[in-house]
Amino acid sequence: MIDPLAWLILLPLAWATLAFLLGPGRGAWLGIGGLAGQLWLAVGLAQKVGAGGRAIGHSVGGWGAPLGIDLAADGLSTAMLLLTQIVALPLAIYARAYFKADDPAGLYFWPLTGFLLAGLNALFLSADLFNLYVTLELVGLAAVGLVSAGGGAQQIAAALRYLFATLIGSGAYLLGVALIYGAYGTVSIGTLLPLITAEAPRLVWIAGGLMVLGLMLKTALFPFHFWLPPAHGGAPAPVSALLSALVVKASFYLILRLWLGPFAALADTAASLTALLGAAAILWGSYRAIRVQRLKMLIAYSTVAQLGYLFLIFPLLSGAGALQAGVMQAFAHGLAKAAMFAAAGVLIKATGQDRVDGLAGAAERLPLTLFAFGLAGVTLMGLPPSAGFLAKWQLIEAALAQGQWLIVAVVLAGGLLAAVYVFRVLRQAFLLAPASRDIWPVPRTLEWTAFALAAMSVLLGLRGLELMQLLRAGGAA
Amino acid sequence: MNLGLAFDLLLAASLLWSAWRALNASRLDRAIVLFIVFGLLMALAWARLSAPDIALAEAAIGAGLTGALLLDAYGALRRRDTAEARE
Amino acid sequence: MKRVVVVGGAFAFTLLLVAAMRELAPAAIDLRPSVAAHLAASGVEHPVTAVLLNYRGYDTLLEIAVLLLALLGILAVTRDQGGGAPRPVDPLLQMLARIAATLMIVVAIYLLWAGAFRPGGAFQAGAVLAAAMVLLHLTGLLPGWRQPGVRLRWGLAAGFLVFLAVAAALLLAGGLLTYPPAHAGALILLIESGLTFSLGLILAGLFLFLSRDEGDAP
Amino acid sequence: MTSGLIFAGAGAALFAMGVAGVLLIEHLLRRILAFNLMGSGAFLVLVGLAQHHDAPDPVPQAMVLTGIVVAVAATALALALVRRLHGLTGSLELPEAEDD
Amino acid sequence: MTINEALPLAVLASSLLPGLVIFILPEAWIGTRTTLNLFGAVAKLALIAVLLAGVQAGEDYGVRYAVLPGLDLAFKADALGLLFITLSAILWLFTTLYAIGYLEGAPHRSRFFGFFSLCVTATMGIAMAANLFTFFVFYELLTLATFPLVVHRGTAKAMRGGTIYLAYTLGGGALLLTGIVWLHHLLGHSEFAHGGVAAALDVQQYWQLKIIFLLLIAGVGVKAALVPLHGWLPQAMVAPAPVSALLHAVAVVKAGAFGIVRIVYEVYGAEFAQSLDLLTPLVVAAAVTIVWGSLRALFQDDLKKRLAYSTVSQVSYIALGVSLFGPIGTIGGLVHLVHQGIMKITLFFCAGNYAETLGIHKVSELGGAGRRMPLTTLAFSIAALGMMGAPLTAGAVSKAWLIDGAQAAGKEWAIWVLWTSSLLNAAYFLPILWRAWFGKRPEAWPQEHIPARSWRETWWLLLLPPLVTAAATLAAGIFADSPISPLAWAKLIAEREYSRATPLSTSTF
Repeated sequence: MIDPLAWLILLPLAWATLAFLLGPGRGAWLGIGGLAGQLWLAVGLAQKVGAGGRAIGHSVGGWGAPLGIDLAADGLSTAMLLLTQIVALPLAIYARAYFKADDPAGLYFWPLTGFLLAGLNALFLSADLFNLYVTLELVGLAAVGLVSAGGGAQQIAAALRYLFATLIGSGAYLLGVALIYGAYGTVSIGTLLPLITAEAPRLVWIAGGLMVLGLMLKTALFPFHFWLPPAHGGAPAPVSALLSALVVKASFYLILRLWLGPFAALADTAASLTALLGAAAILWGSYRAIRVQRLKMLIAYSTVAQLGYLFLIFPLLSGAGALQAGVMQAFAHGLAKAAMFAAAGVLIKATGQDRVDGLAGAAERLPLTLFAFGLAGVTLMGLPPSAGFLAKWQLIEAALAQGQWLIVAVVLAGGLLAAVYVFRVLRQAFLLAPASRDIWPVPRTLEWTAFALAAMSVLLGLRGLELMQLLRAGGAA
Repeated sequence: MNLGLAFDLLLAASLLWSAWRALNASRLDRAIVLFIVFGLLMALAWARLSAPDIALAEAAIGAGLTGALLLDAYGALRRRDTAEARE
Repeated sequence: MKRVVVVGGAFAFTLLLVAAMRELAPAAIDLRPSVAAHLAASGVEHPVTAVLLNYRGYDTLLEIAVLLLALLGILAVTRDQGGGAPRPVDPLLQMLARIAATLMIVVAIYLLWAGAFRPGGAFQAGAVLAAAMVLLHLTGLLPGWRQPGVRLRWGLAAGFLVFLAVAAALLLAGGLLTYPPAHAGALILLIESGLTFSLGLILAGLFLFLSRDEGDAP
Repeated sequence: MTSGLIFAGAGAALFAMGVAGVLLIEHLLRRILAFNLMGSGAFLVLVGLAQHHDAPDPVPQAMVLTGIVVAVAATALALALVRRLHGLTGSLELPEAEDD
Repeated sequence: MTINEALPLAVLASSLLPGLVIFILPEAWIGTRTTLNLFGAVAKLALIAVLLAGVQAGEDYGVRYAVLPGLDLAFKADALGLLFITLSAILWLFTTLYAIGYLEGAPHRSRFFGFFSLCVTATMGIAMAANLFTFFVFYELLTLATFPLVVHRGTAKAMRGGTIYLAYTLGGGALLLTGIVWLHHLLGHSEFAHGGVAAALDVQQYWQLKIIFLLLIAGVGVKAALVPLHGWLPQAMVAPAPVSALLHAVAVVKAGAFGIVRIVYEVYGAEFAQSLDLLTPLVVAAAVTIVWGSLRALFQDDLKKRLAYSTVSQVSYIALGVSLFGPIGTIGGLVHLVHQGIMKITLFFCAGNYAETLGIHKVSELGGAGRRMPLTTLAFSIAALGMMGAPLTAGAVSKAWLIDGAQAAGKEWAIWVLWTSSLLNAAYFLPILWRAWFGKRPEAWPQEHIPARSWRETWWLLLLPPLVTAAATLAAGIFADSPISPLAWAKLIAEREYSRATPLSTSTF
């Protein structure tokens, strides 16, 4: 019988390597096929976890923690795995049509993406702090490689900024792990759970602080967001989509995992500060998104803002519904942002430029893409029917339940600000087109994949039940 | 306190010193050489920590390969700059 | 200003950390007994190698992936400028280099073999192999690499593929990287040999592919 | 006081030094040096702290071996980017990020 | 799934599916698009006829399914909902006909009719929502679906209008959402039920209920254009005439008014709301809106702007009626929901005709238009007189019941408000009629697009709808006591709402 956990890691590693062997620019079908397989595995896993109602484990090497490394899939990690494969498959189809054969940016796209996905899946499944460090590096370096591939000076500079940010982040995380090992002699999350208490020695608190800070840096939480907009705004559209939709979520997931798991005893102290940063991220990110001129920059800053919502849940985690709100927001933003970058890629290919106010004519010729952008926008604004709306609803309800009025206010304000920058783009669709405007033809595949992603982000808003039930499965691994 | 600890303290101090100099050396090539020295001292430290495997790896990879990469990069950049200067 | 803050912060952090370290009690969990206990079943006699390739072999698998990844990144970033043309080098030097390289390969093989029961192993061996290749390159005996051809690509990936294949096979047999004690030694040796070979190429590649990106002034 | 603790302390200092370096130094090659110091610091803490009460522990040693390889991979990628940037702009410092 | 569950969904689908298909239709396939539109509209009417019969017979139509644990998307077709549905569905048919004629040869028609159908779908959803969650979902959907219609022309002016529209409605939406989630949190659900559900809470939470009521009413008040939240309505006048008709009679404004009704009767319950003395402020707000709207209308020269302010005033009749507290006021308010729709849509059709046929946009340009376009002007006159509450028109019925309601509720001042409003209505409508019929005809019209052919003063698709709705205005007035009149239906609703309250005193009308 096939064990989905391990195969979700081995499969992408395998097709990534094979794609590399095939040579530069090759391996698209390999990747798409592999991703289809991964999606099948993830769905199977979700059914298994959802039905069983408890986490599924796999001890690598058969030793079991603390000597060996354990993999564990509870509701949370399964949900993230599901999101990853669901977003990645359409993007792979998109990328195949996006990169022309000789495009220097696409030469190593497939192997790099394969390793990126392997890293993500491994990260979501790992229950071992040091192994998590390795997966973090896998994800980080793959992401940097994708951003820099075949780019000009600005893109390379962005990649370097990104690289140093993520290296400092994982460095801090690694030091934290070292301290934890020094204090307890193990790095297995499962083994640490009972050991770490509120009376833990000072060193453990420092370790926790280091790890969470490092991960915040990797998640580009305000004020650590400086590296994100140039990197996500400068990369090729499929890469921007992967990064904004999935990569930043990985480090967020890890924070959440630590917060709910080993560091639960220490967490409360930092909760409100974290939420404060989240609020600041929402306001600042939205403000910048309203101001910037370039379309992809707008979307990148919207990511900064949307990530803020994820951090609003931390003060609420003690109560009901907060985790659900966070995961729903992760799904909503993942799907919608992937769709948005994909749509932006189409618009840029078609108009040959990247300015928001240069799109007026494009809308006429690419209604489907504009529609996709609009649907994604609906999700980001948190308007019904959409996953974003459900996330907003759950977040507001959780905040009300604990009398956190500030959070309610921030969520509502964030929604309105999002409306401002989303309609900045959408209004172009209705403006009269300039007389002369040459639109280059775009492969239909690009338009339809973008639309499919956007449609998913909306449809999830009509049926969030299964996802929420999945989250009930198992405690933190 | 015994001799071993004294040596350890000395080694740790020289580690910090070489690291500090590597960051602040006025000339880049010096900085890189100091960094290689730092790598070798690290290897020594690993040996003192009775971790011979790491000592080997540090000497070969940490000091050796990284040093080589840095020097090669330094050389390439300088060649390029001088080439530009000549034009 | 920034300088003062950062440096001050660094000092404060160090002091805080050292102070916290001093008050640390012995760890609750000690893995050494269990490491030793399962050493027999691990297929190697050297504990570090046992941890590296058996107990925590999964880490190593991902680590090789990281290494390959870095290589891919380099290939994706650098332009093939056809640089690294061998510079004229004194023939005597070249002869010495040849001898040294041969010796290094022998050392590499020894390290690989030694890794099973004493310090050493694939990484150190691979590093030595790489050093040999770099040496040959610097003495003009090995040109800087261009776009990797099929054979080179297979060479670079072989070690990882072997590792991956073993992992997959074991997974089908039971669990991920769960070696049957009887064959653990053989399998690990197989993996290590593959790794040594490919690590050599990869580590050398980090160097040789970088040096292809010459010239190209703004 | 044990050698483990001494080197762990040194590691802490190295880490702090490295972070400060990455934050303060504009020159990219030196920044890469600083990043490597950071890594080495963390490794020293990992091994040193683990055995600051008694005999060596193979587990953290294996981890450090892994870490060293990861570090060299990152360094190589960083160097590739720096060399490319220098090739394009002729500069060894990051240009101001165009925020728009 | 039983037939009673399927029917409400079918009502939604009958406009949703054609809409989605229309989106992807090529611009040139006019025939297909028209067929789809009309087929959808007629099918919807047929379905609604079934529902009407069933509900009168006491059938229950409803369906629900879970979106999140403890959060259902729920529909029910009850008497109150059907009142709104029927109105919208009928007017949708005529508005579609009108729009087909109006947009003859204009660009982006697929987009237009696509969003047009979405609007109606959203309206149906609002009418059939069985809880506040569902209500909100479609309420916001309506906002999103109307924006493209408002800015359809794509001019800078249209964009400004659209932006203002969004600013108001999205802001209102945020308030509404807060209120709904809060209430959902207190109650554990947000279902609608006769006599209200809020009373279930205990006394310590009443202060919260008051704030929530404010939030909810403010939220729906934006679309209902309650002063001071009415600012968007006159700005939205940049939209094409069919869209204005949609905004004012079929969908948006009505959705707001309908929301007020649902919240007062089925969330709080009239008695409970009264006991929290929440109704009095609402009455006052409505009264202020009525007078203010009429006053502003006086000074508008732009015809559509004048009609817009008249809407601001007229829609608050509904709010006034429901908040008067008492069956008679209720009937007055509900029946006005229908009557105002019929009359106002007629006025906008006619305004559109003047603009399309002769290029007349201002009251001052109307001189002699009546002799050039007698039929249009006749329809306009009937509707205008109805607005003033002249006998034999629908307006008279609403007004009579509202006045009785005020009497019964012992709020004599409200009667004065109504009379003042009527006078003001006369003051801004009569001059229009006078100018149109007896004013001096200019030697040339601003822009004569469509020449008169024999009795057809303009294209028949533009002419038919206003004539029908004008006729309806008269019919609803003359046959008010027939069992199938809106009045009869409103009585049915009031009976069910006030089943526990005083028996109905037959009107003095």
